[in-house]
Amino acid sequence: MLRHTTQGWVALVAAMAMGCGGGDGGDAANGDDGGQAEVATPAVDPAIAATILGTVSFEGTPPAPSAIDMSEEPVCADKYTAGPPMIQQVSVTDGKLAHVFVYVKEGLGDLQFSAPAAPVFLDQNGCRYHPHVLGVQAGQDLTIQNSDALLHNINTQPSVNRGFNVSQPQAGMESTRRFRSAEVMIPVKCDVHGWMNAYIGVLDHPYFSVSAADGTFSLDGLPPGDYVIEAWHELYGTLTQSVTVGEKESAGITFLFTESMAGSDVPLGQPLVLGVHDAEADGHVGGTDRS
Amino acid sequence: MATITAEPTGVAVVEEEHPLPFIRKYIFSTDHKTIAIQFLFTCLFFLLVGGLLAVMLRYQLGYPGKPMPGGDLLPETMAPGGIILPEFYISLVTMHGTFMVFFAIMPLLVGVYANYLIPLQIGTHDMAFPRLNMWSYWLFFVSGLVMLSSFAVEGGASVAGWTQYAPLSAMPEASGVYAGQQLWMISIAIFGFSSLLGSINYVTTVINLRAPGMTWFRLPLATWSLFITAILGLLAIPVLTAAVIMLLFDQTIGTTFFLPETGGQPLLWQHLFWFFGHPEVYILILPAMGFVSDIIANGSRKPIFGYHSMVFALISIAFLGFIVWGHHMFQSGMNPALAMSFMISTLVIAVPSAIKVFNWMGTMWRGSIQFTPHMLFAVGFVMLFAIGGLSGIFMASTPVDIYIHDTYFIVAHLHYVLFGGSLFAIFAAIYYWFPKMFGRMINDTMGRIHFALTFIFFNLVFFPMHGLGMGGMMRRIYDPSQYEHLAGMQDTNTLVSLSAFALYASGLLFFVMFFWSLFRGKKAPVNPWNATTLEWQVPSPPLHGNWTEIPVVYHGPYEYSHPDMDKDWLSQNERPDVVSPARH
Amino acid sequence: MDWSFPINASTQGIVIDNLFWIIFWMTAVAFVIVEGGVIWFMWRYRSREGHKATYTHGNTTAEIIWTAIPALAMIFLGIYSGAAWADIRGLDSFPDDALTISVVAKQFEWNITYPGADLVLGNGDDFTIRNRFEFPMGEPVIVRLESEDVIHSFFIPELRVKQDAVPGMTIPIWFEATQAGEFQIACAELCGLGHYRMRARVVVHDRASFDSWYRDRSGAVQTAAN
Amino acid sequence: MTSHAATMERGRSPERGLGVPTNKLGMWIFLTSEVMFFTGIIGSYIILRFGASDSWAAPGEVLNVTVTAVNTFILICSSVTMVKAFAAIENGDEKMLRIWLLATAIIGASFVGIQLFEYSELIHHGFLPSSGLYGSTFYSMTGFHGFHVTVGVLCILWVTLKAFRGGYTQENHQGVEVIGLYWHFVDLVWIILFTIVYLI
Repeated sequence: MLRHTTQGWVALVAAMAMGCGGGDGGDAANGDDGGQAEVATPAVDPAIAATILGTVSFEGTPPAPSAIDMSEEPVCADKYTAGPPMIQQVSVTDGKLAHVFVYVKEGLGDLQFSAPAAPVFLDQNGCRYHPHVLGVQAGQDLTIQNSDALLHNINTQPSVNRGFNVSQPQAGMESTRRFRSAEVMIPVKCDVHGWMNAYIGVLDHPYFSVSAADGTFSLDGLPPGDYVIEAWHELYGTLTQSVTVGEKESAGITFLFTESMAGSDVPLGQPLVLGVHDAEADGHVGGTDRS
Repeated sequence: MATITAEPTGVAVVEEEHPLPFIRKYIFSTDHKTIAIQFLFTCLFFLLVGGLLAVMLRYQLGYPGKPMPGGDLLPETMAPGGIILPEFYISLVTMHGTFMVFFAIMPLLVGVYANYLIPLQIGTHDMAFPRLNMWSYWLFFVSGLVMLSSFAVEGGASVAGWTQYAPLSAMPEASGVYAGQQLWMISIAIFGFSSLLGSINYVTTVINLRAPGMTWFRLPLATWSLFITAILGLLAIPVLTAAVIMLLFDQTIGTTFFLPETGGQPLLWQHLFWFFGHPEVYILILPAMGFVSDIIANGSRKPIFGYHSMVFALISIAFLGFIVWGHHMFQSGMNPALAMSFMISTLVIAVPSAIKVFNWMGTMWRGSIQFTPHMLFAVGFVMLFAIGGLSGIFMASTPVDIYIHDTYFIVAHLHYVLFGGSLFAIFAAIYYWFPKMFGRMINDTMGRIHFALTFIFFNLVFFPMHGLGMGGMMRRIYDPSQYEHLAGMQDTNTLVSLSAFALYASGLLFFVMFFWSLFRGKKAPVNPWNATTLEWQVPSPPLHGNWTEIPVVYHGPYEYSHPDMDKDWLSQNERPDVVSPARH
Repeated sequence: MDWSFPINASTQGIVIDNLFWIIFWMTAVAFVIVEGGVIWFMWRYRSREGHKATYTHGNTTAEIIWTAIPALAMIFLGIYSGAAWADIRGLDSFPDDALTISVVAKQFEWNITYPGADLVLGNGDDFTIRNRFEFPMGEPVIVRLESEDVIHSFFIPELRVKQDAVPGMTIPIWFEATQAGEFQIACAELCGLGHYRMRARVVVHDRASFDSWYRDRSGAVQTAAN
Repeated sequence: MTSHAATMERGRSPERGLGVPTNKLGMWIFLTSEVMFFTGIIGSYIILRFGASDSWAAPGEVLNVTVTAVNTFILICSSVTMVKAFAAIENGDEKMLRIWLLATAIIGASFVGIQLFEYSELIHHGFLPSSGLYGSTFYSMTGFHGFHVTVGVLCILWVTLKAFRGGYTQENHQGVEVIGLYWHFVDLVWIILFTIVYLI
């Protein structure tokens, strides 16, 4: 009985609360600022579009993975039935290197690309980020999901964009954010679980890819032309190659990282000026969006 | 003229109103009474806001991780699907403290009643600097809006706690809050200036504008306490203003006062903050003590017991208040020897506080106690303040503080002092002076119901918190169930939360009653409580300028139940040739 | 509802708990006098027809009494607490040859650094474990507390230990556990959104099991270094 | 007490209390508050400097003591002119009041000007508020003081304007006295700041 009435009060009070609170904060939230507009898509005629396919290889011995002690987080630890999860900064399979971010660094001229409507997902599962390295287009939605029934916070530390640090205390929570300007790469960490990290590459064009477990990547739908392609790895730094593709051509390239490159300069938070769309970058350096 | 008469003498005659345009009369008014009423409405609004924040944070603690009813109306960055996020939770905690301390309790005590009472109780026309007084209100208003607006900026409102401990408050990359944090500091800097203008006014007015015969020891204790409070504010708040500006510089122009990388000292912030903060605690309680003294004397129909020791206790509390700030920092890494000296000064301050409590009891002893709402709230103040004072002794003792520091024991203590103490006194003051301010009466029965609900639910909310604190529940945590030693406490937390909702609801009841009485209450006579102090000698509400003729004061402030008189009160300005002089 | 302290597992906890209960009983007496007095007066001296209050401005004797009694009580408490504080936190209370462990707090984890095989911090064989604090019972342990980012507070309820970790400072504290068991470190100072979950495991061993654990760990580090 | 009160006349002007005119008392009270403000800042400076004395350059190494010494002298001069202004109106000399007030305002403004010049030189040489604790404290302390001087100059200009309109007489010149109090206070603070920031 008591419980009943009191819950009535709860509802009443909370309803009033919301009446006010909503008014205060309404502006702050609401993921999108609608007008992140449909810039006219430049016609990259699919009929003539080219493709760059490639592989990332590795020579030498990668650092030994070390076990993550998740004993204080049974929610996560229980998801690893086949032995403890490992910290794998370098993931090499049969001489092929995964988690390498490959993207067109130069050569697109002043082409402009609108952000795709579909979001990119970053999942937190088993106290790990999935994927570990990902790319997103400036202005595109990045949806971060929590599949663990515990607190994660997503602390991004960009230099060019405005960072965010949000938390997801429960499983099934989602937050959607955007980065406004191109930046390679933005580190992401969870302060609750010190071992969790991920890297996000933000570009203002769609020509990027992350090498898969077998080291392969592909950049599709490119207009024919001369390009500088860069491959970025969190431990071994960057490699670049120039490549020329003609109409409907498919070029193959290979990047080779070696053990000795460990500790070389790993660029983080580099603003990229590709082409001429500085107007936006000038005005909004440091804004994700108002979310 | 030899007979004793109830006719007040030397009373103000109705003054001709100069017609003032609406905007000068009600908006940019320089009349201390209008300004007081402006403060009252603004502060009551912020009180509602602060309470609402508390209700939300108690929802999370009572039902951790459950969607709050209506919470889905909040933006996704605060409560996605109605589930309060940890960062929003600490923002709630921070802003609840900030609004209650700076924008509700303190201005309710000082902004409202120092403004309203000082000129009336000392018998003068207005404040010494009426225009500064107006600025004081409008700066306060702006600072409140700035603070409120910080909810609406990207990243939300400050999350560093109302104490804004650096470096969390100075490192947006650690807190995730950018603009909200800066707005907090800007708001408090403006607030500091507003409060400075007010304090200059109150101090000057009391020193220079007392009516003839209103000697220092004939001042009502309300005015005494407001005077001492104004001095405290004058000396303490500039230090906060300086500190807040330094903190703002740390965030914006790259200084490093409180950032350790280049030798800045986080503890310096704590020293500066608490050098302000502890006098601030007394700013929040001394006026309450003053109001309660006036009201208990009136409600017991007795002179206040030990008037002089009450005054000296006020002064010594204020003085000691400046040398005890370190007791907030026993576990902060301060030198342990320093902690020892702060412990001693802190224990010393318990003595004048005890004197005051016993003197109030002495006033009630052999009195003729009336059960009016204001008297009930005043007595409630004594009972709850006593609990808050006693629980303070635990944390004054440095070894015990090791354990209870930053637990709910502290939360219980500070709410017993600030809610059970200050806010109860504010309610008492509102009931007591409402007829004077608005010329209407509040229904006694409704007031008693409000008191009973508030008293019961207050204790249900805050008494169990002592237990939570003993169990080791830390302050400002979002979800206690994360800890083994707190696992068994959810029931208590739920009880506390339910009571908190009921407490808020009884507060809403008060608001309904307040506004109803404002328009529909019975017309109030000049002196409905048969009180002795000067404000009860002018019409309800008093006219612009208060007095046409400045009264002459012949008596102390609490001449109740004089044995030579039939009526049981003797106004301060009743002529000695009309009544026999008081032995005071 | 559980309104009591968690179990006490340290030597300083005995002192703290004793002092708490001494203050409790002192304040309980004052509580009864004040609350009882107020309620009694409310009833006894309630306003009645034809009854007039006593006209008095005070009584010096009474006031001296109720000034002196709290003053004496506070003096007693000051002396008692001061002595206890000096024993727990005084700079000369620190044991000379205790195991010294470094605890570095950061958002939102505790990094515990053990001194390695040579039992001296900073000699290259130290090893660090995240969120796991293990030490032996029955002997004093010194913790050197630091913070990397903001202020945290190192709180182990069962050991009655609490000390802020302040960036830019190294703050030593010591304590001695009286019983083995598993507890938790909690953060007691608001440090950001993960404050409520900044916890770590505390394992208090008996001497033998600590030795074997420590040998495993420090040995492992040495092998890795070789 | 009672008898005293009883003999008091009713309706007398309420100016009593300490016997200090209300405006002047208000200014004194404001200045107490200002003392606490600067105590907070100077106290912080002392604590920070003791805590990290190696963050400070030797006197004269970064800051130009000579220029500031001259500037200090200038500010002290403005206090003298302020005293002169007050003395003039005490003697009922409204003309000299205007001249001395104007002189005070001009000298005060030139103090601010020289300080701004000093800032721009220092910033040009790479000494910024973000240059460690030395920069933080230097700019904050001198900046807060400079702000006070600027406000003072504005107030003096206001008083001067009123003086030109004949607003002050031998009998009634509280405004001059009150602003004078503030100005001397600001001057005094500067002497302390100059000593601890530039000389020590």
